Amino acid sequence: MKVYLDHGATTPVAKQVLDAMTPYFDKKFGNPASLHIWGTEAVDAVEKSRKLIAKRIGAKQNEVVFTSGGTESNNWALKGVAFANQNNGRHIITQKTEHDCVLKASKWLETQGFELSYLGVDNHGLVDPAELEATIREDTILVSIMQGNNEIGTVQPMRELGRICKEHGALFHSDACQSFTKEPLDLNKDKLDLITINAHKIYGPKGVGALVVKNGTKLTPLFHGGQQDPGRSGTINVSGIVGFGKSVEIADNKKNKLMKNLRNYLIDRIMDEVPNSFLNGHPEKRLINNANFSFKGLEGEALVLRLSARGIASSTGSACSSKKLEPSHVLMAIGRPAELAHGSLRLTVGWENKLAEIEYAIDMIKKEAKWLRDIGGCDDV
Amino acid sequence: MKVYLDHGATTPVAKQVLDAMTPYFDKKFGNPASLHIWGTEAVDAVEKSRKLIAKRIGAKQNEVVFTSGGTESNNWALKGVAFANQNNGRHIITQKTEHDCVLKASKWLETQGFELSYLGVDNHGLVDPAELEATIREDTILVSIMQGNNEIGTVQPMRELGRICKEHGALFHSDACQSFTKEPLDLNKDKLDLITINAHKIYGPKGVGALVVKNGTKLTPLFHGGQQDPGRSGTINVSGIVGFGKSVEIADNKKNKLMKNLRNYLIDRIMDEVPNSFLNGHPEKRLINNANFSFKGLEGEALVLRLSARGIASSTGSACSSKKLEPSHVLMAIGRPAELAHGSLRLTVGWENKLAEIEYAIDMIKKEAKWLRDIGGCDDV
Amino acid sequence: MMYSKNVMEHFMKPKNSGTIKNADGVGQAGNIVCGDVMFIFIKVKDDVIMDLKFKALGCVAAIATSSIVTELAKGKTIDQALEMSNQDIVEALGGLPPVKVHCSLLAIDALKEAIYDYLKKQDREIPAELERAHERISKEVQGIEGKFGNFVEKQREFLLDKK
Amino acid sequence: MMYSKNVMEHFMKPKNSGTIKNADGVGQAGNIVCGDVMFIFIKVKDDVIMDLKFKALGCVAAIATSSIVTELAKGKTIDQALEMSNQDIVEALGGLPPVKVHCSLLAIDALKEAIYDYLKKQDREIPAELERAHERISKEVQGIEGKFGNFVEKQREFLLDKK
Ligand SMILES: Cc1ncc(COP(=O)(O)O)c(C=O)c1O
Ligand SMILES: Cc1ncc(COP(=O)(O)O)c(C=O)c1O
Repeated sequence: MKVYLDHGATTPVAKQVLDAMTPYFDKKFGNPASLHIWGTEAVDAVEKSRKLIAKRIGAKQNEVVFTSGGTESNNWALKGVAFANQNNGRHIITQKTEHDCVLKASKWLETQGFELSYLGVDNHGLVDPAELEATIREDTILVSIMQGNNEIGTVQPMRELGRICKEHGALFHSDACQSFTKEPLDLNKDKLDLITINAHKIYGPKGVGALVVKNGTKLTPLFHGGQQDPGRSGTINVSGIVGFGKSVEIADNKKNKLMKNLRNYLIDRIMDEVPNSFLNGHPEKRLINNANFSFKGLEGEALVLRLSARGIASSTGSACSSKKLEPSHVLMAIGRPAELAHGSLRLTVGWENKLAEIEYAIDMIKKEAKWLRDIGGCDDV
Repeated sequence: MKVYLDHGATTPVAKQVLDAMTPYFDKKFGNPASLHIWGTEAVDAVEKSRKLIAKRIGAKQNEVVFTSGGTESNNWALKGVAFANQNNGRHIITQKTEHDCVLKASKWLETQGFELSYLGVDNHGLVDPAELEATIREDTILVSIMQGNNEIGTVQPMRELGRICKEHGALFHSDACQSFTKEPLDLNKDKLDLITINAHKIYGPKGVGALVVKNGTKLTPLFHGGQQDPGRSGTINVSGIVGFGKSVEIADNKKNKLMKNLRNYLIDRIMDEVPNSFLNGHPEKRLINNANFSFKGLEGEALVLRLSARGIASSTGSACSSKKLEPSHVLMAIGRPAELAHGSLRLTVGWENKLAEIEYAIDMIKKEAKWLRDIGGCDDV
Repeated sequence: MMYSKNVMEHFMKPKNSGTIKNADGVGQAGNIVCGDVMFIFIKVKDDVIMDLKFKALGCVAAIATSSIVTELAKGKTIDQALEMSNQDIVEALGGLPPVKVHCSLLAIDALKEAIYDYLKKQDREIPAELERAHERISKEVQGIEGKFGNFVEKQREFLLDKK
Repeated sequence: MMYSKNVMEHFMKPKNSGTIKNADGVGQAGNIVCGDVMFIFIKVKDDVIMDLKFKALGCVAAIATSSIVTELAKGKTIDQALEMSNQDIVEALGGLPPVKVHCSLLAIDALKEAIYDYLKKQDREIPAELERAHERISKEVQGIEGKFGNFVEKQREFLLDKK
């Protein structure tokens, strides 16, 4: 049996999405910047997607700028705000469990004369609004807090955080790559100025994303050029954007409910049946498709590869840190000791998963966890 | 009849390319950063493409870094070299007919304390190596000269320019988006350190490109993060990269010859049969698929739209400047007076064009040029 | 599509293109550097503009705005025609892209210049506002011609010949 | 795939996993902070390592290198075993990803520690080099344990019980 439980890393492109994209490769292949009918046909398709996405996030159509994905959007948001607003201040606030791309962009900004504050999180991964309140200053130009954590799934109290940012006149950015279409988020209601989203976590293609930019926000381009999209240059990825639009269109509550049920079943059984297992992240305030466990006495990479040999896709830490040695920065931030931080397993379900698949995965996890604990000399832990 | 003669703006995705990509949307959809079999399958596909591309450009496999396209690669090359090498100097040389994204990135670097020199070109659009020699300095960290011009098709003397850069210890970058697979270019033989290429000009998908970076080149990332590709973060666009690789694989001399023949026929007949027409760019040193004319007494945008109504795709200036008012900066740089700079038409052929299509296009161009000159009161010019 | 359906119709099949022999007034606006030059020819009877023709070397919007301005002004009195604004043109065309709005100004300018020429020839008094407009418009045309050779000059000679 | 076929085989079906009751020597290397802890048990006869077993809590490479080191050392004399380098392990496995090369060092360390333990128990002289290695390795293990609680301590007790 093959069971894909790594939707937090990437999803398959849904059939409807692929069908929508296909004509834009070889039939309607025009460049939206072209004046002729091939070009205008492409513009129409792109604008249709832009509208769908804008609506879902409570933005105006011209506030959605397409990018090559979450990493570009996050880099652009941070660096773009920093460079454009440095006359108002050089202090930026983010938090410790952000995605690598936010943290590394932040570290780079530190080398460029910006001062960064990294808020801590509690044992469940939650940011404390009071800490933001205490950290935010006159010269804070930007606060960047992700909505849903990609490893442990914890969902932050966006509205409260947004309110504090507005009270202090700081721009508010959120990386919503994991939560978009899964958790409600509204540019205006949540007092956001910038939102990062992407397609490949929601059954759309890789290499497409957007930065939602509230009108009037000062932002230095990351890609200078012909400004094919307002503030962002580069030939527009028409088929990808059509796919992104369609992926948003098909994401609905029914699918979300499906994912949540599968995920709950998975958590319940693993916690019951695998001894010395711990759930990482918040028990309730978590992404509907995310389960993240620490198993004492084994190491995560080994478990992922044993499961892979059984046909099961899973991850430990975030996908992008799988080539590194350090234990997950997220698990360290929530105070897990190294032994537990190393032994983590993330399972992220999708709406195409079947209950039988989940059951097979649970059986294999029990078996392989036992095998690894045994070989590690920890079969009684 | 529908005739697409705007391959310089973008090309359709070739059937073989699309066939190669398709499985990577919904079957082999893994994230290369994942440890499990879905991930390793994706890695294999990406590395196969990387190898194909590296070979074509005379680079080592690990010198090809995938990006979202030419604009990203150009921005990264310029800004990345500037930020990483500013201790060696703050002088950068480029030239006046570069693509908008190089020019705008250069202009931005000027605001960041870098000094830019813009080399002129002769009436055919050629850079003079002697001018480079005279402009390059001790503190020149980078020289960026495109290989083939996107508007007028002029191909620069890369090897000579590269030799001068090396003699003066400056890094040498070339934007080869228009010329890749059409003109020979070799990272080592042409003494290059960085090369920008993309897929959507050679029958590959939009939203995929690469920056070829010679090992040892110091380069600040444009996308900070998990470094999924060395020096470049962001989930790797697997299907796009597979398509890019295939598009390079199918690009061959036979197709190039086909394009050149169609293009030559087109130039000969237009120059013969449309009065007061001028060829822009170099008569021989030009991209094999590019024809660019100035017609006295008419305006380019109007001609493009008249032709579009006849089912013909063409462009005036570059695609990305089609929403602007100024006459093409390239045509001004080669010394065309405004009246001719405004009246330009770029036709870029593809290997799928048929001779009958070209003939139809020629007929229509003659007809519509006459109509526009008549309505402009210039039917005798 | 950056242009409305209406713009495209006027561009593809312009109304009143051509010249008028022995026109009562001829006006020119625009310059070749911006890529747009327009001429408007008018025939006036009892203070009413009975007929108009245009020549326009320029972009889609230049041709469409020239076409619509001749339509809109036809049958208007001189005073009514002078009250027309570029907004009327933009509206009648169902909108213009922001970078092309200047074409609607040019079309109005060419019409004003034709009226100015007519009033001048009739030795009639020129309203102060029209005088100011004329100064501005003709300066725009001249300045450019000086700089960019005799192309427009030749075109004008050719057109005025044709009348 | 970041791991060679050979690594994956040793990972999926490790050789000599387990413990040896009444082992002649037991060695430990690595620590839980880096995620890898290895134990090697040896049985020695006439200065030849007759049997080895391992326990490894760690990543794919930790398990595979433990497995291969037990294979490679089996039948070697104490001196021959002490001459083994991590390069031998990397080669036998058909390569290791750069970030995982340290696992091959750990495996060699655990083997050295087992030999050290054996020589110590036999009251034999410890070569100077081995003594230095022992100091380094045990410091790595200790330092970590102090900092990260008693998990490894408990594991060791448990394993030594099992022998
Ligand atoms: C929370 C989060 N932010 C950013 C990213 C990066 O997005 P992309 O892979 O589209 O570059 C991801 C996923 O990889 C993510 O999960
Ligand atoms: C010469 C040149 N450079 C750069 C680009 C930009 O590449 P992309 O469209 O992939 O961003 C293009 C094409 O648009 C081009 O023709």
